Amino acid sequence: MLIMRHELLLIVITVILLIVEIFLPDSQKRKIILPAILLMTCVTVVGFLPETPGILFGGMYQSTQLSMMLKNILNIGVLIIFIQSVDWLKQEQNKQKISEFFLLMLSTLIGMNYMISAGDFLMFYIGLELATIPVAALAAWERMKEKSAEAGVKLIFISALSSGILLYGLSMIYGTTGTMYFADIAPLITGAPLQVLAFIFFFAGMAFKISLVPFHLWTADVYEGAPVNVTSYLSVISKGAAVFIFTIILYTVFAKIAVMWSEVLYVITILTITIGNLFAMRQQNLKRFLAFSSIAQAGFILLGIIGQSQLGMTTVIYFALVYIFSNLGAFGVVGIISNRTGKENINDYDGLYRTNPNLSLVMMLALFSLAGIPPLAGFFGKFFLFTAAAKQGYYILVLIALVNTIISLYYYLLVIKAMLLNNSDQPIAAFKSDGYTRLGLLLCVAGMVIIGFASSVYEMVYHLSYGLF
Amino acid sequence: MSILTLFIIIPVLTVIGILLSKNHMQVKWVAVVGMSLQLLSAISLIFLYLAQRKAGNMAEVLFVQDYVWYQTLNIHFYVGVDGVSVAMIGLTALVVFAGIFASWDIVDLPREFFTSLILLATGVFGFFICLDLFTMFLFYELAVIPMYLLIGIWGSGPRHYSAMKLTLMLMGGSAFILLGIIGIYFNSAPNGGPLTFDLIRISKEHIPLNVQLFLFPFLFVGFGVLGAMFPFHTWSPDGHASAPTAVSMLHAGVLMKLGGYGCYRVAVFLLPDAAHQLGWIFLILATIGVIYGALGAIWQKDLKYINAYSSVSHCALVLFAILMFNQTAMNGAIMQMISHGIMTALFFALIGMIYGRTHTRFINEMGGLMKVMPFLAVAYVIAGLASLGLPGFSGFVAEMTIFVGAFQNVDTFHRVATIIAASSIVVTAVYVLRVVGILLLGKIKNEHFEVLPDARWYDKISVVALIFGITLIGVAPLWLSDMISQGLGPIVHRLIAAAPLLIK
Amino acid sequence: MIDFSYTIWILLIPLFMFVVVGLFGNRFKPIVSGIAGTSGLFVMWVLSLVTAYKYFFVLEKAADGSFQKLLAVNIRWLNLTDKLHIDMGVLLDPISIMMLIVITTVSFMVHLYSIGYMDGEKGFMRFFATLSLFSFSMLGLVVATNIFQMYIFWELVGVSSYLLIGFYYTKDSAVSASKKAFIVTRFADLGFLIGILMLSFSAGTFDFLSLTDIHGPAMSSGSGVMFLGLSTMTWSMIFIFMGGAGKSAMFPLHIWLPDAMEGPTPVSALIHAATMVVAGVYLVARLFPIYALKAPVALDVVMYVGAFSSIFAAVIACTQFDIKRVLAYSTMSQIGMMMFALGVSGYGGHEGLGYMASMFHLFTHAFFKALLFLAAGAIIHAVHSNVMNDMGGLRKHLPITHATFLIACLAIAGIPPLAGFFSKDEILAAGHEKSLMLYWVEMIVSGLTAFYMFRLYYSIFWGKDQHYHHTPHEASWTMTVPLMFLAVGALLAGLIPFSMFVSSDRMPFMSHIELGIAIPAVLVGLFGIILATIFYRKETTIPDQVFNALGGFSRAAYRKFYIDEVYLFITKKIIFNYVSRPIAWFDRHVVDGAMNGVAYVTNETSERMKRFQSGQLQQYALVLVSGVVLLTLLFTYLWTN
Amino acid sequence: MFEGVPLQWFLITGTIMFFVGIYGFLVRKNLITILMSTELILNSVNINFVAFNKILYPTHLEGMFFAVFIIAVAAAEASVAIAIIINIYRRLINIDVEKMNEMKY
Repeated sequence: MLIMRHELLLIVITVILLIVEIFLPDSQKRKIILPAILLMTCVTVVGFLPETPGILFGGMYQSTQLSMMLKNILNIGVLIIFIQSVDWLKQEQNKQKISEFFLLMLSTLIGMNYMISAGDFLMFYIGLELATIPVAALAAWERMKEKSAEAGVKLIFISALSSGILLYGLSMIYGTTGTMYFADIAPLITGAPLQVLAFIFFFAGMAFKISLVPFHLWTADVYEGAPVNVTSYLSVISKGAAVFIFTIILYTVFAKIAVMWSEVLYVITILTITIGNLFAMRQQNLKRFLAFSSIAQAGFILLGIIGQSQLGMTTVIYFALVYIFSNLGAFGVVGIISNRTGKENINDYDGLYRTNPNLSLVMMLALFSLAGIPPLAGFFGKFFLFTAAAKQGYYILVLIALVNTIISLYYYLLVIKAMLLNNSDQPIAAFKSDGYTRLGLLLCVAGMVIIGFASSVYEMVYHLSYGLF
Repeated sequence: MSILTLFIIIPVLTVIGILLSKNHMQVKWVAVVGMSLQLLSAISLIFLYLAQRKAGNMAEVLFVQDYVWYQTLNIHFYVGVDGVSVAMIGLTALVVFAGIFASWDIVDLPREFFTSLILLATGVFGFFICLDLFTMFLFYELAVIPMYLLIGIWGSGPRHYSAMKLTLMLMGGSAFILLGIIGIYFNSAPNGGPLTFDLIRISKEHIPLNVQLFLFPFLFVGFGVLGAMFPFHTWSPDGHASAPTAVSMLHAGVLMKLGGYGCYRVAVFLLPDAAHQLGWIFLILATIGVIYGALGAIWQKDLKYINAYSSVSHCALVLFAILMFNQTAMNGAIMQMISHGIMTALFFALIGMIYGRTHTRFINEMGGLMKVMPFLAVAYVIAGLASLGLPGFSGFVAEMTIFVGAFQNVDTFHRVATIIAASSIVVTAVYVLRVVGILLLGKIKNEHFEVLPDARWYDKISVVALIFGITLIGVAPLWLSDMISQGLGPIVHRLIAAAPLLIK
Repeated sequence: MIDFSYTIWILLIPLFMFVVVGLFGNRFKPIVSGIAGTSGLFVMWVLSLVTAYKYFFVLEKAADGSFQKLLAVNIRWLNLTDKLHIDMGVLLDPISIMMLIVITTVSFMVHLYSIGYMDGEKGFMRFFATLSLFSFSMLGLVVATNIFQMYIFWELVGVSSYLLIGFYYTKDSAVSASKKAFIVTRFADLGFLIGILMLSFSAGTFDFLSLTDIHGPAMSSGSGVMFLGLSTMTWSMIFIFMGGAGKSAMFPLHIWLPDAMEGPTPVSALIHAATMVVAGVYLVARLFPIYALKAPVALDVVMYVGAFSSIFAAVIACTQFDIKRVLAYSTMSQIGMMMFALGVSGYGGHEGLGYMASMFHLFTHAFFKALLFLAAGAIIHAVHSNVMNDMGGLRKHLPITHATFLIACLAIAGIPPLAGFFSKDEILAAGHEKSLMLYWVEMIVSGLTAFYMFRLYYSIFWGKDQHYHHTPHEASWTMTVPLMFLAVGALLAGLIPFSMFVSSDRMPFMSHIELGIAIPAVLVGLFGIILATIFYRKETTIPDQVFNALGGFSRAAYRKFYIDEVYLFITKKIIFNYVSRPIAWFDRHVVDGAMNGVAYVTNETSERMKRFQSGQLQQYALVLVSGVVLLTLLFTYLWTN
Repeated sequence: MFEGVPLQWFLITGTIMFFVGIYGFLVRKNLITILMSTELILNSVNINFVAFNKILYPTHLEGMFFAVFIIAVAAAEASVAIAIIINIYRRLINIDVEKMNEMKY
């Protein structure tokens, strides 16, 4: 029963918040913030308690040490996002909808948890949709803004389309194997043309979630239109969850056609990294910029997946963890600044260091971590990814990826240049960010710095992961 | 707990101290104290090392210390030094020490400046003491990145452009290096056993030839970029021209040495067979670089450009010597690194001081400075003479060792290359004397300069420290060259094993 | 066996002087540094005289009765290969001791002289510091135990000469002259270096003892043909001679010497007349066994270059008006004779007459040429000009200078029994044995020498007074004493039985004056003097007539045969404009352009690609779907067959 | 009642519906119509599932369940979508998909 601990706890606190929301008078809505965060903290902490893995619903739901760790990672991410969004939620136009934010977020998180520990495509599908649909609502959060609504539309429609395609793939898998359980499907995957087709449809569906080229075009618009915290959620949590389950399914269900999907990944990786970087180079709006950078990062993650080994899976998870902290750091800074000043363009950041040194310091660290500069965790993550890919002998792929790191370094440096090098006549005025934001950013920085040095994190991940051979 | 760890701990503590200190005076003094300690520990390291050797400790590397870091990937924090790295550490400590004093006038964001400066130094020290490819690479990148901020924020001229160009080119190089390192890692145990990044262990193995041939160009070019190898040197003139004084000093003095050291320690040491088969290509490039840089310097009008091009020439000489694959030449290469490090640091320090007074770096706008600022002028002449390889200064020792060593290769190709490279000493004389003549001697062109002050105490400290360095090596080179050649033993044996016909 | 290790002090004293005076000189009154330097030189002078006495008269000879070569001091300085290593030390043998005496004597005199001459100059201290640096490096050069030590001090000599020529650093001419001197000699030194590299590689040692040991392994090495049918040894010797030619201002590397006269006159006397410029001769003499026995071709090169330079310089000297330049060219011509003498010499016994003669001439020449320069310095000091036309009738005003100058002129003209006569006679004798043609060339040279020296003498001391700002007067005793001392040297130095001490194989032998050679030589000399007397004793128009009569030739000679112009063309035009400038351009635009080009292209691609994202939902969907379709087609194709 | 109808017919129907849906999604301008096309796609999937289940694997009912869930989820999706569409309609008084290109490049 406690096997499903994460999900149940989340459901519980969702319900609690719902009830509180109902009985809370309009003027007092803000009171819900603190309890929400505290509850989430509890869930996160409890999530770390040891627990014996097990199976429920005849294998539809399977909980393993790995899946628990993944859920914990997601919990941490969501917690940080909660903390970071406080400043934004307290704003006037949001004060009616504060609890909705938490409710929607939590429900998507529940969806992801189910998705991650799915043992069956049905469970996986439900989790997937549960993780997607509320996000569309969140993206369309700001009713008064066309951009926000537009983002919502783009997200929901493209996701509907892609899930349609994915389902079509699933139906073919069902047709060829006659079952939806991962365990039963795996041996029946023979690489028959219909299954290949099925795999590609499935892949397209997932590629949309992870926003790989050419399924990425929605990303930038949605990221730009949605509120910053939702964007960070999209770029980190839902992408992370999708990557996890994608890896798991590839390594378990489609293990037998690894040769084939690694070829697909090979092509897609090159496309994603290169095109993502090229798009990112000339962006002005920081949210779009980070959107494309996150596309490129997703491409790097594929390097790990293509590694196909235990090392590969480890690096994928490890990098995702690092990426959560780094990206949340960056988005945290962007968020607080856009809340306070409404400025989201790179050249608005000119001379930021002179006025808000600490914020720009965090931003710099985050970007360096994304660019993979030592001694920040991003460096280790990237290095291990390359190692994983090279282990399979994909030296050319690694070389291309390495060349791309230079491009990415270039555009990350552009932001740093704006903040530290440029001097502007009207820089963003100095302001004092509230405690929550500071806490959030502090957590991110701690993550970026510690995870790299503390090899134990990596070792733990390694021992829980598994590979193909 | 070996002494080597100090070289990481001290800078880190210094950085913390700087971040905690109140005003910019305090910042400077913290930096001074930290780097003086660093210098002291470097000197004591040299003495300890010599003592150990005298005591007959013939281990390949001394002061070893080994922590497992990443179990599964077999990454260690593994430090240890041989004669070569000891020499390089001494160089770094000296240059950094001088650099702190040379940047005494920094007023804009001093805390950030010294922090990045010392971070850079940390990277360099780490690179020199580490024997584990992964950690080496980590420190390597750590050393490169602060450059961007240092040039971009405190630089002059087209600083944004130069900083970006420099960073991207160097990181491009390090991307190649990364590929090479990973490649070596996966071939580090050709006959079974766990894969390793351990440089010494790998050097005992024999990596398959085809792998070597694939990896060597990446590693050599990757490090060569930082070593200003023609045609990948163009970051250096712009970078130097835009960088603030201390940064030029550290950059030309120390950072560019990482390239040469890497070529020697990683590319040639671990991939000797490939080095033998492909060496000639890079030898040609290096030879071109030597003469090309020198000739390029003649035409320049900006002091820093002149010096940058001469650095290109001198550093090319380092690669040239490394590619001669014999004990003497390599010994010369290391000594050339050290000598050029100190000498060019001295140059940049002086240029910075002169620029700080005259606010121009164009030699045609200056003249007769000997009358105005005799101390700086004499120091500049000394630096110039050192750079054109005058006996009594380090440059001569290094160059002669290189040429004699290079001439030990019997075949015409190497001989011709040697003679071409040697002819650079004339060209060097030409541009050095040209600058001295126009800049220091003659009449004072601009009467505003007549009232300029001479060196102040902190200028003097940094200048004298560096001059002492070059003169010491120039007058009594024996201890240094012996220390280095002890360190060179293994690599030379490896190279001879790779190509039996080489003369040692 | 006597212990000579104290000789190291002959090196250490000036070094010490240099360091102390250089660093702390400005703490005291200028004169202190002058006195310190002079006294230091005095000590060295005494030391070297003592050494010479002990070496020649006390020290017992080697088994075969030759003077032995001994290493007084030898310290390991640097290890290169397992065979090659650089030492620092003191090598004593006849020529090195001879040089010790020459250098310390002249240097001592010059120091003493300079106290008066440089009095009141700013940079007095700097002058003496550099002077002691020079003495140190020059002595280090002559006592070098191995060729690399020689090269090291060779470079140091070069730089101290650079510093002294550029002493008046605010004068642009001085600056450029010093630069020229350094770069030209540096270029020559490149040859020297390459020579050393070849020699040391084939012989496997730098050490003079083993290099010049005629039975040693070094002698038998490097005989294989290397290039153009000449052996490695020959080539290395030719290259090494290139270095010597550079220092000794042999054609075509002589161009720096006349300009070097920009330096203070004492410097010209010491460096550019007596000591440094003969370093090349000394170098060849030092390696003479190899030249004579292993590389005769190289020795011929030495001979021809020497002969040509001597005649070439002598001709130019006749046409110059700046007295110091005349002296400079005469120096060049005399050194040419020394080289010639080495070139014609053979090895051992009476064969080695030329060797002995050359050393002998080096010895005597040091005295009278130094004397000439110092006297010229006294004159310039008195007249404040160094152009002949501003002078005349000075013999009344400067009696001592006049007398000494005359002695020097007679000496250099080879009039018995003065020093020049003996040495020059030996040279001619040696030349006569080797080749008659060159013998006559040298005859002409000695005639010309006599001519231009007396041209100089007359136009300075005779003729009518020019209108001087203030009547010229003798300088202080510190300047006149050296003159007189050197004059004595110029008178008597020739009487030394030189061949008893210095010979190619260090074996004493008797050399005697052959009247068949001596008489014509003296006659030629006298003829030159008489000619000069006719031309310049009084103001006449004969010189101009002759000058014009010779037409183009004399004009060319006056313009020094346009060698400077050629050099200027090569360096300024070719190297600077057609090599360095294009390289700089290439670097900026091609190499760097490539790098920037990459960046530019990437940026542009990105700019163009951005346009794809039209913001149209359905276009996104289209891309998505077509992505699926393409993947499907591609991989179903790939995998299903 | 369906005995004798071969599987292919169902699959062909499903496939046609699928592509019709995709076509509609790509060309129709009205958001509601686009939403309906997505429903078409989902229903084609349903047909597949049901058909496979009924004809190939009649023992278990997995396909059926899947179809049921798809219908449910589609309903949820549609509701959210329509909510957003209404919001759009409030902002700019039409629901033409081509008008929604404020964010691009």
